[in-house]
Amino acid sequence: MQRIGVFVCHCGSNIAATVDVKKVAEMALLEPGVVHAEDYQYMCSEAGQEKIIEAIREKNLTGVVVCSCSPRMHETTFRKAAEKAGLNPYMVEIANIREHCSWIHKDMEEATKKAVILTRAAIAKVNLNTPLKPGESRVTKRALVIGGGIAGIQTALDIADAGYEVDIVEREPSIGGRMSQLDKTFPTLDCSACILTPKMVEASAHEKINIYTYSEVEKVSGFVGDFTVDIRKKARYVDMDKCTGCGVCQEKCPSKKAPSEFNRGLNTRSAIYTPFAQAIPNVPVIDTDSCIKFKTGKCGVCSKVCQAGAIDYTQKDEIVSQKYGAIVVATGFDTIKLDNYDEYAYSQSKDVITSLELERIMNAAGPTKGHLERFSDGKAPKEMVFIQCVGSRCADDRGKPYCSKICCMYTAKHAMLIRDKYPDVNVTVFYIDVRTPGKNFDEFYRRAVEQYGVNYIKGQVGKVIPQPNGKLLVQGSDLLDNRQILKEADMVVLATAIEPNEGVRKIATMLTASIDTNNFLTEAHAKLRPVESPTAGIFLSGVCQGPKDIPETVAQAGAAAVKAIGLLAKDKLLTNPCTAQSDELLCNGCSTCANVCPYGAISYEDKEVNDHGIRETRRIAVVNSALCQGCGACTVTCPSGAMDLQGFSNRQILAEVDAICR
Amino acid sequence: MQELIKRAKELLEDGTVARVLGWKAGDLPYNPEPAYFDSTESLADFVYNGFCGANLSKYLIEASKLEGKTLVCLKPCDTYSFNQLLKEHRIDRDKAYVIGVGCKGKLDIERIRKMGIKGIEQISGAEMEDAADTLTISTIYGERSCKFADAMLERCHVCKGKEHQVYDELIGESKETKDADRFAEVARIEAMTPEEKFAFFQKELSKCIRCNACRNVCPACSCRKCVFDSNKFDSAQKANVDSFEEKMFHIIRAFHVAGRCTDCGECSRVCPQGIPLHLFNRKFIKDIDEFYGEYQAGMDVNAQSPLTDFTFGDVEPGIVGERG
Amino acid sequence: MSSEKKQAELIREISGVNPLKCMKCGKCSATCPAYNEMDIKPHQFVSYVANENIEALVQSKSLWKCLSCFACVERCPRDVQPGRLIDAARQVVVRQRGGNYLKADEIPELLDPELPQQLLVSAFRRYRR
Amino acid sequence: MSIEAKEEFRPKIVAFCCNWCSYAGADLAGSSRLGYPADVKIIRVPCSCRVNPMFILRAFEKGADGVIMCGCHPGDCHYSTGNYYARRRMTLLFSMLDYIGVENGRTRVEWVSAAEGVKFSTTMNEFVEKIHSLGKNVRLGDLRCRN
Repeated sequence: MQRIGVFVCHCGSNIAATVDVKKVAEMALLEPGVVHAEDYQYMCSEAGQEKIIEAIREKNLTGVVVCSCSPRMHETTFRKAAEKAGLNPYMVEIANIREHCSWIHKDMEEATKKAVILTRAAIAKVNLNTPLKPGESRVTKRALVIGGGIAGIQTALDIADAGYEVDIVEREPSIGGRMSQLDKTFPTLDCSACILTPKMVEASAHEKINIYTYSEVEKVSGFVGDFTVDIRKKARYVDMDKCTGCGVCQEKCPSKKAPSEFNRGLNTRSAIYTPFAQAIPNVPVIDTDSCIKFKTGKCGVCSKVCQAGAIDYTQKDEIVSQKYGAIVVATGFDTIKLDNYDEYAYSQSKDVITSLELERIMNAAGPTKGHLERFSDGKAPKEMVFIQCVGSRCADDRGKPYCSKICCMYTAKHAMLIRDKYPDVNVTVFYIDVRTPGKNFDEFYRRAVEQYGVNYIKGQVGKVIPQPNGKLLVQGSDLLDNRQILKEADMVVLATAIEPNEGVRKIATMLTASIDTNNFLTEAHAKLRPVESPTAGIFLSGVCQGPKDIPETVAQAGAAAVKAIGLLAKDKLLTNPCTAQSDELLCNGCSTCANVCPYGAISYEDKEVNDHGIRETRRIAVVNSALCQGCGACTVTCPSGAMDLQGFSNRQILAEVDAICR
Repeated sequence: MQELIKRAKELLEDGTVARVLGWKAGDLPYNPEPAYFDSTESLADFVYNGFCGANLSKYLIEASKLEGKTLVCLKPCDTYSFNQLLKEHRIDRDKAYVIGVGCKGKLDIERIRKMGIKGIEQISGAEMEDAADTLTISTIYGERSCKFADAMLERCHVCKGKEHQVYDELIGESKETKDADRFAEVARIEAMTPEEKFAFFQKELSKCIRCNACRNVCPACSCRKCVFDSNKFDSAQKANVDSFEEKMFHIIRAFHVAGRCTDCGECSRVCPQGIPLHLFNRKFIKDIDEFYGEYQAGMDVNAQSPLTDFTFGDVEPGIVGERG
Repeated sequence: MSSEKKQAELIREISGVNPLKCMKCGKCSATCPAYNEMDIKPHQFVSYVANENIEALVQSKSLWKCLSCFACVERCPRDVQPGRLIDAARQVVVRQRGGNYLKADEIPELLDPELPQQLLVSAFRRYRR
Repeated sequence: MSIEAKEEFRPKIVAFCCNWCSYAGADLAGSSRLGYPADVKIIRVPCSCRVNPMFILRAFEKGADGVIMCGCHPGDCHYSTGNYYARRRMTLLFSMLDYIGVENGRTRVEWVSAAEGVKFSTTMNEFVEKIHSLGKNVRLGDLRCRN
């Protein structure tokens, strides 16, 4: 049986003017377990708290009810006071007799009656309270960044600058990501490589940053502060330590027919390759699918020409296991496949290209050395047509329902650059809406129209028809002029929708991070916690969370870094003790609870239990209290009632219900 | 039945299975009961006929803990329960050898009795081999007969289909016996006035003697310890008078199995008081279908159960009042 | 309810189309082979129904110029399906005039060797139930 | 007043409020002095998804005349998804209660944000009024009749 003290606050006249506080204290004494009751002017004052402390000590109280203002106001105050007196702070409950009673009722008798009932409910609850202790877990002072694009690089740099070790895992042979494929960036038109490359170098040179390229996350276990991650370092067949990056192997490699991933398949590369000249690390990899040595066993040219002796055909994949306190996902995006959009003739004509392909064409290091030309016949185009929203804003399953956000701006950029470099080329943009919310964005778009004479037509293109003369007939409509347009073009550029990179769902599953139907990772709160995953210790950086341009990506990368740093700066994590707990004797192991847990806090173990003498191994739900936030979704979904929430247990809430309805 | 026994013998002999879970004859011609057979000799008692309504999937929870595989005979509708139990990790697929047995509808002795047929000594036409649509019943008062379909269990009139959802092999033909609308009775009650509804359920629930047969037979009620037996909700069985669960037992039970109930109809079949308990479960199923899209528990092991799932645009609880 | 409102509702009901889903991209008009013959263009059809401006719609020439080729239905990114709206508007007119669907067994009699195949195909698309 | 005069019906109403939105909304109603009848008593839960249908049935069984559950607006849940599960559970529970003939006005779900003190107060006023019009809860207290 508890020994409960009840403390009724007058709150000056805030409570005492409408509630007979003496009566409340008097009635409280009649409740089971109550051994002490008093009232006081201001319970939250020093003197008031002292009264509570004194009573706890003198009367050996095991539980306290304070009848006062909202627990949202002073619960912490009174819990701290109780702690001072040596009582577990979670043995204190508040009866809210101000906001929920004295302030909203006028009749003294009525308000007093209600206050008595609210107090009774709090007493009933405290009778079932148990001392709770926040758990502690340690924090490994190291962060993992998954993805080595601009988002991952920026996040890693910011975390490393704060003094913490960071590992970047990048799937491709080099870091750099999508941004390294871009030619110029809007709205300033500075060269992408010029601003990205220094950052890549900085990251690789940073003493706190360790980069795993050509590597993938294989397995994740653990939880916030204490993750263990297995990283698969794919065999490069080139020794990272020996290679000098001279490039002779790539030059001499006789197999040069593999489509270049970096140039979006517009040209080819050798079987041993670095994706691009400024690659970091500047160490090639061998693509075994196109390498003659791997396919036939004969060749070995690269090995012969390598003066450093870095080629090693026997290399194997390697698994590195590492501990991390925080993980940042920065897996980025790709453009969607256009298989569902036959009407734009992408697969029928080489002169219909995506915007990302155009970036490579415009780039001096690209397949055409920066010359704008048709891939069908190498001729310079005279009429260029850009089609917006290809696969974006699409309600059916052919495309994506969202706006890809960056296309309006990069199309204005492309149009402007083409008009600038080739003033004789006519550029027409078919758009549905032009969306330019960003600093200097609309000005940029207007410049394309007003200074560069880009022809914007409101209306989506219905069809692109390759003509026998090699031209492309674009059938569109001008909604403002109300006329249908048939336009002959030399090249058509599709502003293709972007989607999260392939494989992100697998990563999200490993991390138990939630992910939406479009494969974007879900944030913990759409407005207030936009760079955190609901899963503690997982942070989001860049397009993996939603479409973004470079400045936004960098801003979010910094924000994610700060959140990660905030976590890494702690030595220990104190966990909320009001977490769910599974009773192993009642648990069926049915997995229903894990399905509703937003934090991935529930796992299942085969555990030997002793159920009244019967020893057997059972599948049991186990709650990781470092991850559980205490929402209670699992407790209701559990059919056997094995799950219960500490601090808000079934019996406690039922006791409150009973006390109110009595 | 002979083919089934032959195959069971083979599997027992070659060691594929350690035991057979099926039915053996009861003390009356119409009450075969679930039984284990662990030797080829014991299979002499094996029966499978129109009265073998019992859904054996729940027994596999215990059988999964035993050494070796258990051969289990499952009718098409039982396989939904099997899948649901698999989904909930209550049974081990590797410990079961599922023979999908043919089913042409199962019989309800109460229906036969209601036709005024008493003193039953022998029933023919209930064997699964013949496609007889008439039952011939010899009673102490002479020979009587009735249509097979008229003697079928309610659930067979709303049969989910003759396809087994999971099996290792199939033996015997199945027949779809659906000739009624599954939700007709629920819709009829929904259309009543609140007073009529209340009167209907009060009358039905008043018959309840809390024998727990419904709970014990239900494959979804597979908790190690039921909340009504645990002290977690202050709801352990106290006196059977005026306790909370007494009144709410069936509502809470239906809620606990909502989204998991395959509508196998065992609760109604075993209720000694004849309470149409399936009407609770079916109401939830109807609502789930209407509100969240059609869902059949036990059909797809990987499907998300409607109560552990949501969409942003789900209906608000207020719809209950608006729907009128 | 005004008669226009009623008719708009009828068109929505017959077609199963929600015109509010339209994002006014104009792909339907861009793709329409009969565009030049029409006085009210396919994308306008959607806004006419959305604005319940039905009288003008049923008077329009476009109603009978639409080939029911369903290119607009096929390509509409928002699943608005303007072709179904036009079809529904046509049905509203036909119903008002007391007309009815063709029966399959009436068709052989109506066949003419000169009849373009396309017409038959679109008749089936239009009138299949 | 004579002794036989009928005592005024004072309903017992239990309100489950989630800690983050609705409980704060009730606090705001208080600090804005927006009154509602004293018949409403609030129980604080961490999230609407903590409300077990058994709690609601228990309240009715113990003599409550109405039970209302308030949570964050869909999309605003502190725990991201809790109220979506709660919404499905309550929809099905209320539908079941309606099915067995219990007046559905006795149960209600309302989404009240921390800023909606006014909504909290009007909701409670409306709800109490509704319960007054329905009168004492007899049916849920005694579903099983023992003739």
